Amino acid sequence: MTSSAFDVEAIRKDFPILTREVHGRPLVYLDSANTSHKPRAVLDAIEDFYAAHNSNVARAVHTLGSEATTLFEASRDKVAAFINAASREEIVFTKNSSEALNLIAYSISNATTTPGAERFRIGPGDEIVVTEMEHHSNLVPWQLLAQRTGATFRWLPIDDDGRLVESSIDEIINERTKIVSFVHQSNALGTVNPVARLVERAHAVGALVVLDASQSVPHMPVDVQALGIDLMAFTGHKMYGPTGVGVLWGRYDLLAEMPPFLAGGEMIETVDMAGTTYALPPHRFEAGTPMIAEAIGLGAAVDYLTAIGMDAVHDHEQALTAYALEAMATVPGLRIIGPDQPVDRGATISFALKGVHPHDVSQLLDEQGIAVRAGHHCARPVCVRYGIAATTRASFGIYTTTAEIDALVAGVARVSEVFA
Amino acid sequence: MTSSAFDVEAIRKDFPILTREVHGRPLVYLDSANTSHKPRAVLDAIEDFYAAHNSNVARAVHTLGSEATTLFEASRDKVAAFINAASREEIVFTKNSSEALNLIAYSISNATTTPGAERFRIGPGDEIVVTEMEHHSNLVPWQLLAQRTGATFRWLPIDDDGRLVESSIDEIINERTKIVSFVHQSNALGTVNPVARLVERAHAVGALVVLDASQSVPHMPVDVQALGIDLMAFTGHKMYGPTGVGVLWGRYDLLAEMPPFLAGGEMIETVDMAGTTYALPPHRFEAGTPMIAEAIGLGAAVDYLTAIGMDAVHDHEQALTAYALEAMATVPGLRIIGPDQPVDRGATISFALKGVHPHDVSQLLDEQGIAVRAGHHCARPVCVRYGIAATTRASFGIYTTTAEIDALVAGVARVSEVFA
Amino acid sequence: MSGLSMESMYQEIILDHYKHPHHRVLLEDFDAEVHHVNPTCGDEVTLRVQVRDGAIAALGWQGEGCSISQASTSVMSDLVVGKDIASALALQELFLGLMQSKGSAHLGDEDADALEDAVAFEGVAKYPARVKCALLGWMAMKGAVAQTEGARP
Amino acid sequence: MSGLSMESMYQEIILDHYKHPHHRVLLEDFDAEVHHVNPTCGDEVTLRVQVRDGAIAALGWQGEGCSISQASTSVMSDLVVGKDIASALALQELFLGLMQSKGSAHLGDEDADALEDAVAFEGVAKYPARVKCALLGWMAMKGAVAQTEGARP
Ligand SMILES: Cc1ncc(COP(=O)(O)O)c(C=O)c1O
Ligand SMILES: Cc1ncc(COP(=O)(O)O)c(C=O)c1O
Repeated sequence: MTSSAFDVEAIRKDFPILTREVHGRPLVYLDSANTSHKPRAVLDAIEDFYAAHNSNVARAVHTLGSEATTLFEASRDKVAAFINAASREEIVFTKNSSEALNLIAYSISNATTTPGAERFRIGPGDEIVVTEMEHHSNLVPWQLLAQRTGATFRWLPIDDDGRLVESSIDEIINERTKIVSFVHQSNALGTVNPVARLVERAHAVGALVVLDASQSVPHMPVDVQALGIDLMAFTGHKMYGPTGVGVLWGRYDLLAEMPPFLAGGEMIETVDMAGTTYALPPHRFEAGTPMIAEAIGLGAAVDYLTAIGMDAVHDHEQALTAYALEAMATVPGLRIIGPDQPVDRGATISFALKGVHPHDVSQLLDEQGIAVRAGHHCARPVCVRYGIAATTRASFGIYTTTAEIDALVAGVARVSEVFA
Repeated sequence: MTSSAFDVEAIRKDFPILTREVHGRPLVYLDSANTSHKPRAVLDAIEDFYAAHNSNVARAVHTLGSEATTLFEASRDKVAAFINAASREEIVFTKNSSEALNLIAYSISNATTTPGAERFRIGPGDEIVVTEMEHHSNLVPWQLLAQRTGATFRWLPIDDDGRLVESSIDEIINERTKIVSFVHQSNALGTVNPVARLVERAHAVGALVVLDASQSVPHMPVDVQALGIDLMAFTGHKMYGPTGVGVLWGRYDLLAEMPPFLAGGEMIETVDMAGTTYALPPHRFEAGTPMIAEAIGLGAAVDYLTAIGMDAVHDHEQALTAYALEAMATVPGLRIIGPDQPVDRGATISFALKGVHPHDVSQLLDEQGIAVRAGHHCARPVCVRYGIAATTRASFGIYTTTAEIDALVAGVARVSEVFA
Repeated sequence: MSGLSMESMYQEIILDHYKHPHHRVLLEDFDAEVHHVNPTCGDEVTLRVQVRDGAIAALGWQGEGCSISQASTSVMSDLVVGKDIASALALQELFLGLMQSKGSAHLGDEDADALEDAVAFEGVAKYPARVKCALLGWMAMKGAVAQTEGARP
Repeated sequence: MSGLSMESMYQEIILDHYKHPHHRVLLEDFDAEVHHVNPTCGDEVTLRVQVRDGAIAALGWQGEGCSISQASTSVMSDLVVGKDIASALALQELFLGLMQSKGSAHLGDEDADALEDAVAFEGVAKYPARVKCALLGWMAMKGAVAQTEGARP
């Protein structure tokens, strides 16, 4: 099933929660796209910080302050290396992906009133393009940016298989387009989008490319320089790190010109009642006391993933995906929503079960110890597109086994029986 | 020294970090205004969440999801009770105080383009008032709001003792004032501002009152209804809770009318490519996956403080303040910056030492195991006001002892010797 | 029950009502109509009532959603049709209380008798995410009745 | 040293230079002037240089700030006055490397000899927050020299 170096049973032992029982059955956690569990190493990093080094960062010259700063900034180095950023200054810590995406959108509207930021100004006649498969966090911020600036909000449609409509790309992304923001791997469909194709078109018309990598960074090697994108968002809690921390990556020259978003302590150069100047990136975008323990925990998660190797992680999950798609195809009445072949798609599988509402599917699975998610997965336009209220979604991670997929398949069959 | 029920030695045992040594000396941590340490109960709450209940909130119907949601929402109840909010829906979790304050400022500028939010619109001719002693996090957001809207940014000056100039209040807060935002207890001076006086004047002219309670909520009973304010910000890491979590409190009727700020998952009612409607507060203001473990940790911190009792906490710290002001007055060349009497001031004491730069003071104290902060404390206009580049600041918390204050006084005397 | 445990939320009664819902037809002759949606999961119900002499003479509905929302609406219909409005609203209060109890309610015999089949939803109260589903039809009924009262004070 | 430990950042040499700074006077006759500020702590220095035949003929400064920034500027002045520009910049590089070593640098004898009193700042490298203080004067010198080069290529 999986690459020889990859030992899923050993990995499972690193995750304390996996010994849990639910309704008297061993937990089968298939909701990692929602949030992943945390290995012991991450919990220990947090505990060690609070119990031995706790202090605010950047602001203190005392020993604890300098230890805390060193640990915090080391996490920035780790994250930078993990996505192959050109420099550590390209890593901005946010509270989650959503903040990172909003940061970009607000910085752009702030350009309207910030001298020197003309290059980021958009207004009536300009267009912002997303896709029909976006998570609300990469959709509503752009709708609101359009509302603030008078720019037009547009989107690339998806086809019946859950892929972007290729023929729409050159039409929708055009000379008026200023920003193209899209999801790398869809959380609702599993689809992996053609980054190179979209980047090429966007850059050909002079638009900025923003990548929502919330669902790709935890599951495949992501190299921001190789991808050729301009800005990227991802989130700690889906990559085996803590809640409360996310990352904005941006090309340094862009970040250096972008106006500030949140204002406060540490993002300033000098403050005067008459006016303020701002620090260089990344600090310009990190107002107030940062999520110190959380960034340190994220650094530990990055170390953990790096030790396994992202290629091995990807191989493991691709194998799981192929296995699951094949097994699920055998369940009567089960229809995959999204690509049904293990090509250009990740280990997140949405489905419909004939005659049973997704909430009932997931609840009855839960009664069997199996955790999946039901709903629109914060990507309601996807459901609208397929004319359904919701889907049931099973999503896998580094600790997922084929035995768990077998349990899912048996569990779904059981659900059908109950509702027969 | 302290109220009989208050046992500082027992409290110290709850804080694992207090057994640390620095440069071979026991840690004397006098930097709690920068960030406080965390009791074992908070660390355990975080560990227990990740190791036994970890899941995303609100989005899942499975057992872990429902356990996580219950724990997370229980923290909202705890925080609401702690500040006597009229309802749990008045508590919005943010990443820190800075985000809470920016949230208000951006919601107000978003009102300009949000139908139905006319009541929050401000523009040229309108005035925003802060004080000269604000932390940058309650100063720069308003400067930027003024920049975005064309409103005028003004401030109440401070006098030589570190108090607001009373006679300026009625002049600076006037019919044009739309927002008055001020710090409850100054992080740079220790000053506790006259909330009732400012609220009365602000409300008389129809302005909204925002309170920056980052330095008061950890140290005294704070009752939002009794204070009569409209909105308030505070931060978890200064109140013995985790980093990465803060709180915006607002009167429900105000929150219900305020336009959204960050957009994304969970803050929506329904999303359509053509437009989006928003959830009711508090969820409207909580975009994306929240700081789940952090909010739960904050709930544990609130339980911890509630068990001690905020009156007892305040008594303890008032006693420490009186003790410290008296002891520090004996040090030759030491000048208190801020109120030098223990009246309407908190346990945060800034000072200057003749002939020694604050960075040298704090570094030499650190070499003796004593952690204090040196700098402008993110309130640079205060330093400008007093014509100094920086101050040294000692700040106390529930675990601070008079013996530690004695160590500080001896340590400062030693610093003077070295530089004599 | 196909081997589901006794503690399952999916009691036989619920599944029966889901598979064969009662009063699931839209009245032609009605005094008020409401349309309620649960935005978080998309469940919806359209409900019409006919009120005569202060009582619910007839009620019919159509809806889409999970078994809990559909079955609960069916059970609710059986319970309130023919009852005077005050009793119907009292039942609604009782059911609401049960749902908001987080699973810790202990129904007295009298209340349990009054709720009839609706008692089967007791298990739902333990799942905050599903409580709204169980309440959808009840809230719609309350809304529709309020509308008729507003129309004829 | 009033009982400070041997590992103290505050070596006697540093305190001496702080209390009695060298070259702390603004030249009347100069080729370039710079003003550098460390925004995080407010330390500042104004520095003027006079260059003759590719060498720093004279250098003077005024400043405000902590002992580290003031003493380091004083030590730097002693070191570079009279040196040719290339050697002065080489020393600056050497000092910069020492400061950025996070305390893990092991200076060779040759380098240690070249840095003279500046070796006393080795302990500062362990304190990231103070490194900028130690560098302030050195950066100002580098900036001023670059300005003179720009003027006479
Ligand atoms: C008075 C005051 N306001 C606001 C803040 C900002 O809090 P945070 O850094 O947690 O956003 C602080 C502390 O840094 C503070 O002392
Ligand atoms: C594709 C995608 N984008 C953005 C987000 C938002 O991430 P967060 O909730 O951590 O802000 C998520 C997950 O919730 C996601 O799956």
